[in-house]
Amino acid sequence: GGGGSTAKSNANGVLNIGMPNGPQTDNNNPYLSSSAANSLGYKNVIFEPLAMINRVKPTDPAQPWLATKFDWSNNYQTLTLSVRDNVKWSDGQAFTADDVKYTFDLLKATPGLNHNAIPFGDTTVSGNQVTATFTSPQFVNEYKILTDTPIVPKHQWSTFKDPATDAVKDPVGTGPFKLKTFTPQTVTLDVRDDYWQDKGQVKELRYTSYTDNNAQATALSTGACEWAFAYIPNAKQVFVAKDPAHYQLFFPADMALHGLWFNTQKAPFNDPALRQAINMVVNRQDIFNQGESGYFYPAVTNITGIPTPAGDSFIAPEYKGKDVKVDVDGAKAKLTQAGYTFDGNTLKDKTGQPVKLTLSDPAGWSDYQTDLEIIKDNVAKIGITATVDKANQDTWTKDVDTGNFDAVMHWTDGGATPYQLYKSIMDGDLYKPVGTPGVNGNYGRFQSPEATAALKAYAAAADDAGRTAALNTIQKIFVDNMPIIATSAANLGGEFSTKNWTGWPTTDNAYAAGQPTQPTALSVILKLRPAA
Amino acid sequence: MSYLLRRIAFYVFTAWAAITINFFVPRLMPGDPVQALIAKEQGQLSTDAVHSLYVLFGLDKQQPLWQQYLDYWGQLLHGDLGLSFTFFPTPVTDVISSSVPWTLALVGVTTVVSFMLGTGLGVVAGWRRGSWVDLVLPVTTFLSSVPYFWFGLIMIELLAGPNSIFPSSGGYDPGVVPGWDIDFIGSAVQHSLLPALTILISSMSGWILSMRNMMVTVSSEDYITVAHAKGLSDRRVMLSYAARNALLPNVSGFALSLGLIVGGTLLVEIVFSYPGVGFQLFQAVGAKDYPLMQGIFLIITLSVLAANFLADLAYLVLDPRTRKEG
Amino acid sequence: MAISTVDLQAAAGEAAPSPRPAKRQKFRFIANKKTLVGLIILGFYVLLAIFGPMLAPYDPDARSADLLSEPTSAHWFGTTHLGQDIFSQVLSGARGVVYVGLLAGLVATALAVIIGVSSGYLTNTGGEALSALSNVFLVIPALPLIIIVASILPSVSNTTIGLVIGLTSWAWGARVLRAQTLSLRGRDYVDAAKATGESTWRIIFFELLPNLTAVIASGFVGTVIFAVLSEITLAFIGVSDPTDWNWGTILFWAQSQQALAQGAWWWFVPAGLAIAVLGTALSLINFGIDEIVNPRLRNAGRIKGKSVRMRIGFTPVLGKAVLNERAD
Amino acid sequence: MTDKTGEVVLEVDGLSKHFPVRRKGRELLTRKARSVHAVDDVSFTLRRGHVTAMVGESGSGKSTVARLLAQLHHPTSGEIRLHGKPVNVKAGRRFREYVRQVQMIFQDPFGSLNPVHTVRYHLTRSLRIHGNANGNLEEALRELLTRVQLTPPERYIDKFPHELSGGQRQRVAIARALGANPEALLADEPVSMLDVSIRLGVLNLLRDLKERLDLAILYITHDIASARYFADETVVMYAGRMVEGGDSETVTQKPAHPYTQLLIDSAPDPDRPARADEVGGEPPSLIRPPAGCRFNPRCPHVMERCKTELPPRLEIGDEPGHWAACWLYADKSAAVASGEAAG
Amino acid sequence: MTEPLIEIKNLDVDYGLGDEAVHAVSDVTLTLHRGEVLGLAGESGSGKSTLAYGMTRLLPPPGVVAGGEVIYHDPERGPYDVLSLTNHELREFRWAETSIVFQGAMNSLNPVHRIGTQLTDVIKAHDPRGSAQARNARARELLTLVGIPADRMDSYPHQLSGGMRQRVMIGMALALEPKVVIMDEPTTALDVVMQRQILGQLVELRERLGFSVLFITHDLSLLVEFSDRIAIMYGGRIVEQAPAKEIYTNSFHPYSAGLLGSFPALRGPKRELTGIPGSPPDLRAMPTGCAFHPRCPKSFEPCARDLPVLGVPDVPGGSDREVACWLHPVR
Ligand SMILES: Nc1ncnc2c1ncn2[C@@H]1O[C@H](COP(=O)(O)OP(=O)(O)OP(=O)(O)O)[C@@H](O)[C@H]1O
Ligand SMILES: Nc1ncnc2c1ncn2[C@@H]1O[C@H](COP(=O)(O)OP(=O)(O)OP(=O)(O)O)[C@@H](O)[C@H]1O
Ligand SMILES: [Mg+2]
Ligand SMILES: [Mg+2]
Ligand code: NI
Repeated sequence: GGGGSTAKSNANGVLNIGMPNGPQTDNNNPYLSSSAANSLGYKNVIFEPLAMINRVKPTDPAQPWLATKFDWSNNYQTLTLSVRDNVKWSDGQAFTADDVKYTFDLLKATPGLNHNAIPFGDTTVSGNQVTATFTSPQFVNEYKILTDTPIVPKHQWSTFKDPATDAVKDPVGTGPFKLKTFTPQTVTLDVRDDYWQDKGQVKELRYTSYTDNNAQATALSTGACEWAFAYIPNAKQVFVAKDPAHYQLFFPADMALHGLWFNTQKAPFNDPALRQAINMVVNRQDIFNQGESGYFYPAVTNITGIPTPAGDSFIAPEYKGKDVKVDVDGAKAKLTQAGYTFDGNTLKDKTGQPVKLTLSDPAGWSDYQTDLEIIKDNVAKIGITATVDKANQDTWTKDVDTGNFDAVMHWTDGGATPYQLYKSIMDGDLYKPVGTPGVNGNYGRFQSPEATAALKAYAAAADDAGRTAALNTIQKIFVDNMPIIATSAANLGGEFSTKNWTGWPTTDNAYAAGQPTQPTALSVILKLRPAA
Repeated sequence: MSYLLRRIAFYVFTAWAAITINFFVPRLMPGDPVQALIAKEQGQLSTDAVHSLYVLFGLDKQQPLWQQYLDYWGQLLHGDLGLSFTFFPTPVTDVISSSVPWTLALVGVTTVVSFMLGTGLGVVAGWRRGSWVDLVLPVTTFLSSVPYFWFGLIMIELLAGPNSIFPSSGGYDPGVVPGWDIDFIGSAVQHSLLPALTILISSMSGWILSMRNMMVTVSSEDYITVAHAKGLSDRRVMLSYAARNALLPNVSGFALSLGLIVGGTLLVEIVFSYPGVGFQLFQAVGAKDYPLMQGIFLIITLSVLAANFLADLAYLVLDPRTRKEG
Repeated sequence: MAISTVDLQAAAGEAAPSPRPAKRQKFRFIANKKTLVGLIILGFYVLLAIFGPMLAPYDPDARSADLLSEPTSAHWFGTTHLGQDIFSQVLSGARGVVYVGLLAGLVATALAVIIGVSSGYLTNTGGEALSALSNVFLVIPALPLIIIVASILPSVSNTTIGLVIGLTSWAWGARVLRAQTLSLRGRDYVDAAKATGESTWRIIFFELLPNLTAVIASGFVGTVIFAVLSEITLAFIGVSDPTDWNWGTILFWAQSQQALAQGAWWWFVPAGLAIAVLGTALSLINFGIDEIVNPRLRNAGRIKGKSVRMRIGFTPVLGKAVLNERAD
Repeated sequence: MTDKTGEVVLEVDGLSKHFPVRRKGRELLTRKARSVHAVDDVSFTLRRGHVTAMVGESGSGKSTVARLLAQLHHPTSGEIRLHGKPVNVKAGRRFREYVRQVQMIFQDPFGSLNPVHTVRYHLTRSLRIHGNANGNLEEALRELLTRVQLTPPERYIDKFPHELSGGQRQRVAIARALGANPEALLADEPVSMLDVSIRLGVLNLLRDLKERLDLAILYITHDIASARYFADETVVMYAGRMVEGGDSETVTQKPAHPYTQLLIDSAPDPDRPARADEVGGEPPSLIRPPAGCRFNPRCPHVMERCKTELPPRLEIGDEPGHWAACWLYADKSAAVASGEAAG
Repeated sequence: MTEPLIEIKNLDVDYGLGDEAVHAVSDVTLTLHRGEVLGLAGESGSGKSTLAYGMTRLLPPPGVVAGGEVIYHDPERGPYDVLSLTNHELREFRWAETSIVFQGAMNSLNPVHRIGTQLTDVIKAHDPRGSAQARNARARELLTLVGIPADRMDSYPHQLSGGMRQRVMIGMALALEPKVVIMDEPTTALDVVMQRQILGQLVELRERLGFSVLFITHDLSLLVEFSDRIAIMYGGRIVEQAPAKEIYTNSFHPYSAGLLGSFPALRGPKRELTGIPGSPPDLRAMPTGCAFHPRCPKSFEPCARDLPVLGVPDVPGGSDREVACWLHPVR
């Protein structure tokens, strides 16, 4: 789009937000990842959560939002909420505890909408109190229930024939903004007058959906877009350098990983020693600087793979401060010790076969591809001949699904604790033998009963001590087996411009995530002030 | 009469075959929509969502392929193309109808212009063979051999910018609300300039080349000499005698390209973030959005067949000798 | 009006017996300068395709410390974000492009000719069936088809890609050829060949085909360009020979790293230009077909170093040529 | 002459060919399809060692008959028999089998030679297809060209059709047909563009072939005099129908049908001053041919009957085999006399 | 003799350039007078068509006019050289002043236009102001003139018989009532009735409009009957030229005599046809001296050595004829 609107936007109180997600269709169901509201993130300013948890600082206490109070009991199987008074839906109706019950029951009854797969039990209401029960302990899902479950109005939604397939064209929410116009390219929202708390200074939000990262990057660098989340290669030069005083990157780590997954069922990669040795030569700094342009996926340095600083408090004492450094000689020593031999520059495994490694990822994922190129180069130092297979995405997906690969760059699940990431790496319950499709985590076919037990123990632990113990065990198993080589953390970041608006979260004041699609985006928008 | 019936049967058969293939082809592709979605999100979507998505898309019940195929025809005959997965739960018809006008306008206009310009230049290049006009062809071929996106990006880099009249992406200004008003149309036209130019420059040489070659072929036919002998003006001989006889391949090509207009021009739409069908198809393929893919294939099929029909008619009009006698 | 005397002497002198059988030059084709230039360029590309990888100064995969450096004497075309030498990549990439382009072009053109001309010439059900086949292929979306084929096959080699592109892109040409064939097949010389007893395929290939050269040639040039562009598109969506560089891969990297926005034009420009020059070479070669498609153009030539422009309908009058060329 | 002489090679029985005419505008609504009645109910035979000349009006369907015989058109009705067996072949081996025996020379030498092939190609093909080039191909080519007086052969062999004069092309077309060594030759105005001396040479050549190889020849021409000299038998066509037939000398010297008489009278003859009674009338439209005898609108001897009833073939009786389709000869005994009187 | 209309002077026409050139027409001088029909006959391949197309500059490549002049005596503008006209002037000159019926008339119609259109567009080109209706009427008139029912206006060329196409071309040639009509074997595909009818019309029109005809044909009897003068070509040169009757009764050149001895007569007793022995000359390797001498029954010693020039023979009453033969020394 043209740049003409930027100069005026501040005067009109307009904030331009962008996402590189292509044309949108008019649907504002917050529970459908395909809806425009979700894809662009404006569901967060229409629908509000019960409480706001900041994933950048997951150990900070949750900030009450639509619920003024919330208590867990019964080993995290019962949640008791007090619902805020004086909140009005944007159509003027009052927000009540019934709406919360309706939302929970809706998700329970409609698996298609229950995208977090929360095992809802019965929910009861008395006055402004809501008591929700769950069929299993929900400690690990606290964030999902409190922050990632936007509350929808019963009086509107109960009129839908099928809430999963009826398009929510006219969204009614408790949030500070309401939908003004919708076009496949741009969605405009107006601030509400009767919002229940300080509605901030932003008068109008414009969400633009750019076709791809490049278009998004261009828009950012011209100033047409002031807030976005997209991968920009060499962002420092392409974006920040265009206006260093205003253009900023804020990319805090999330508690999820990107790393090199081995097929732990396939020789010789089933040998932890080999994986550990490779771990010792992978240059995470190069990956961060060249593959991730020095900002996008923050480098993971701790040997446990837990992203820092978000996960600092979870790291077991024995691993605190233990960072991985490139150590070719150490790796070689480790390999020789484990029975590998070097024939000149070629590493031979215990059976005398040269070690060959095929690294594969879809061709279109240029950052992963770059990472693989770097890894390929790195492993050559310990005599491993690697090839990079720029696979077709569908083929690749299928190969990963059936365990037909040597090693791939892949992600893990994430959450407010390291539990989710470890679970998706090592949980035996997710294990499927090589050749059987349908894996949902544990793509590397990692098998360790201890790890599975420890994960279970963590989720069901009655207290913090139990959880800490379980997590420490998990970390040890991870470090000893190295099922994946964690190279980077997922991010919660965003690009923004302080030219018109100030008050954005920063590394020092990480009060919210950087992504405009995160629930905390609402906190950011309420905090923004026009630049002087 | 029987000729007409035969043609109709022929088209119906072709349509059936194409639709059938278009049903099965996407389903032969490895992967499914949910996996594609998860892969696309690269971890932004938690694995917990997987189940909900299968339920949502109705993929949790395992139906045999042939059953799906029959259902598909059942739906199709009711004019129902299903719900798109990527834009769930928007009906495919809505998704397509939101993008078709863009593509029709951009690609349609440029195809017509490119055909006319290219054919015109081709006529001249063939007629004035051996003069400086010979240069036109290598130059335009050079431009058209350049990959679309390469050319597009260079154009963006050189021409577009915050203060340029050429916006670099989108179908219209983000602030403008679509409607039949000056603002919107102006903005839409402005946004279509660069993509149009790109398509034009890169597609013209094909027309020039084939027209030129045909002109050279017919240029020494006896009737051309007769036309000169008749003292007709050079223009008239060139157009009504030479070009008219040389036109057949180009016109049939043109008819075909009309059919492919609705398919859009994938890369250009991508480079310029143009909200057209080509881009949508590309996304649908990536997302395994079967209903959307099928919907787009269906309209492409129908328009290609219609174009074919047009082409068949055009032959009859253009060259009476193509008529089957007897 | 001045009446010029005719040089009787010259007329008689030149009639001196020279009982030389009308000889035909086999390689007249090359006599055309444009064609020659085109052939030289194409030859150069073919050489590149054969020897390019050997000539490359660096391993195109090798990373170096010079990240994203502009062209220098060490790296003629600069380096990538990983420090790879772009010049080496371009050299090694020629093979994939030339091979895939020509292979696909040949396959598609051959199919288009066989199916298009047959469907236009044959009046029976066979002709209709072929015509239906090309219609169906016109409609089948090439992109998914290519992805499927690529994902079903165990490995994606350049040959596979070339074949797949070729096998999916012939329908257009077939339709156009069919149209022109419909117009040709009623010509007397076709009937005459038939009456002489030529077999159907011989009529198709030897009577009709030469008269379709114009369409075939432009189709071939178009298909090669299309094939090269498809190959690049495929490299984008991940269908490419994993062991090989091609210009598409280079552009893919440049594009995904936003080379232009980063100011790294050297990354983006050479491969694109190289492709364009290949297309141009083909179109230059195309000028050589004129004399094949139209034998009457064969004898045009020059006299005493001065070229006489042969123009249909306006026979040149030697000595008055300048005059005739005046105002038109 | 061998014993095969006189054997019937090709037999045509009741042959008709109608070309549909495209309906325009209003006509599309009415269901009536119009057609050009190019050939109607034509029957004759071609015998080994015989030349049958076909003369007649321009546009009367002579070329169409030749094309029908060459199986290039397919009859609307009627039958063609080769050696007594009905043929209707469209393509394939049986078609080639047929054309090996029946060759055609096209009327238009400007259109029937492929512009992109040289003379050598055209002739080589005809020799090759029918396996007549077993020995020395070059020799065979030279011989073919020499036969049709394209000498020296080297001068013509590598030329493209456009480099030849009209007559030269016509001779290439003849050479091509001869190369196939057929049993029957359908020659559609084969010598129309040749000067008389070369024409004589070519006709002599054909006569020679006819006699040596027992060729059956259909000789379509407008040069009635050459038909007289060259053909054994002559048939006359008018507006798609055969109106007269008989041995050449009789037909040219004692024409029976009024049209034939007109034709003979119109032939230019320097020895005879042009006749005063200029020919009247126009050729009939073949889309709506006149009812009855098609010549009736122009016939000087027209009777009421001519306008309604189609005359059958009627024996004239002056010479065996001489017939005419004219009501003038309905009364058989009177026929001979009036035939004479009309001539 | 009436005044000249077109004077061809020493015309040379070649195919190809330089050493490769074939001299298809050499040094031809010929005059077409106002209102006369000039017959041109000669051996097949002797350059008749080349002469006709060369003088109008319509010869397709690689034909070139290598020399000579074609003076047109325009009644209004006086004489000028047609070969020196600019392309634009030439276009205006064509068809309005000289029209031409090509030898391949069957092939010279544009296959994709109806014959009606092709008839009207020439009228339109030279008279852009006339009404479409008038043009159509004229086109119908022309078709009827050449014996084609006017309902064939909408036919495409391929739907017509060979002779019908020829007739369309003849009709077209008369469309603008030009001063000169060049006809290159226009009646090869016409039956004699039609031929006589059309030529009769032509003669009648000539008397009315006063145009001249250059008539190329092989049909000598036709020429004798219809033309005023006849020129005989052999090997690219005119070898004899005389009033029609005189050539027929008393030809001077042995080649002309040979031609006359070759044509079959329709009436009277069948006579033995002699023909001309030998074969046509090779234009690339012309015999020295008289091109006909290798075949000439009367050739004697100068024939092989010297080229006879065309001139008025030194015989009584031969003043209106010309011949190029050593048997008939020129005056
Ligand atoms: N393009 C050409 N290149 C070389 N020679 C040619 C070319 N065109 C014609 N000729 C030769 O020029 C000579 C004269 O040809 P032209 O067509 O004038 O003959 P013509 O007298 O009209 O004969 P015809 O009566 O057979 O039509 C012929 O011998 C022919 O072979
Ligand atoms: N393809 C066609 N479509 C329609 N009418 C046709 C077609 N071919 C021929 N005719 C018509 O059939 C009639 C006979 O044509 P044909 O060519 O057989 O005549 P012809 O006797 O050979 O005449 P000519 O002596 O002039 O060559 C003509 O009226 C012609 O217009
Ligand atoms: Mg005919
Ligand atoms: Mg001629
Ligand atoms: Ni002068």
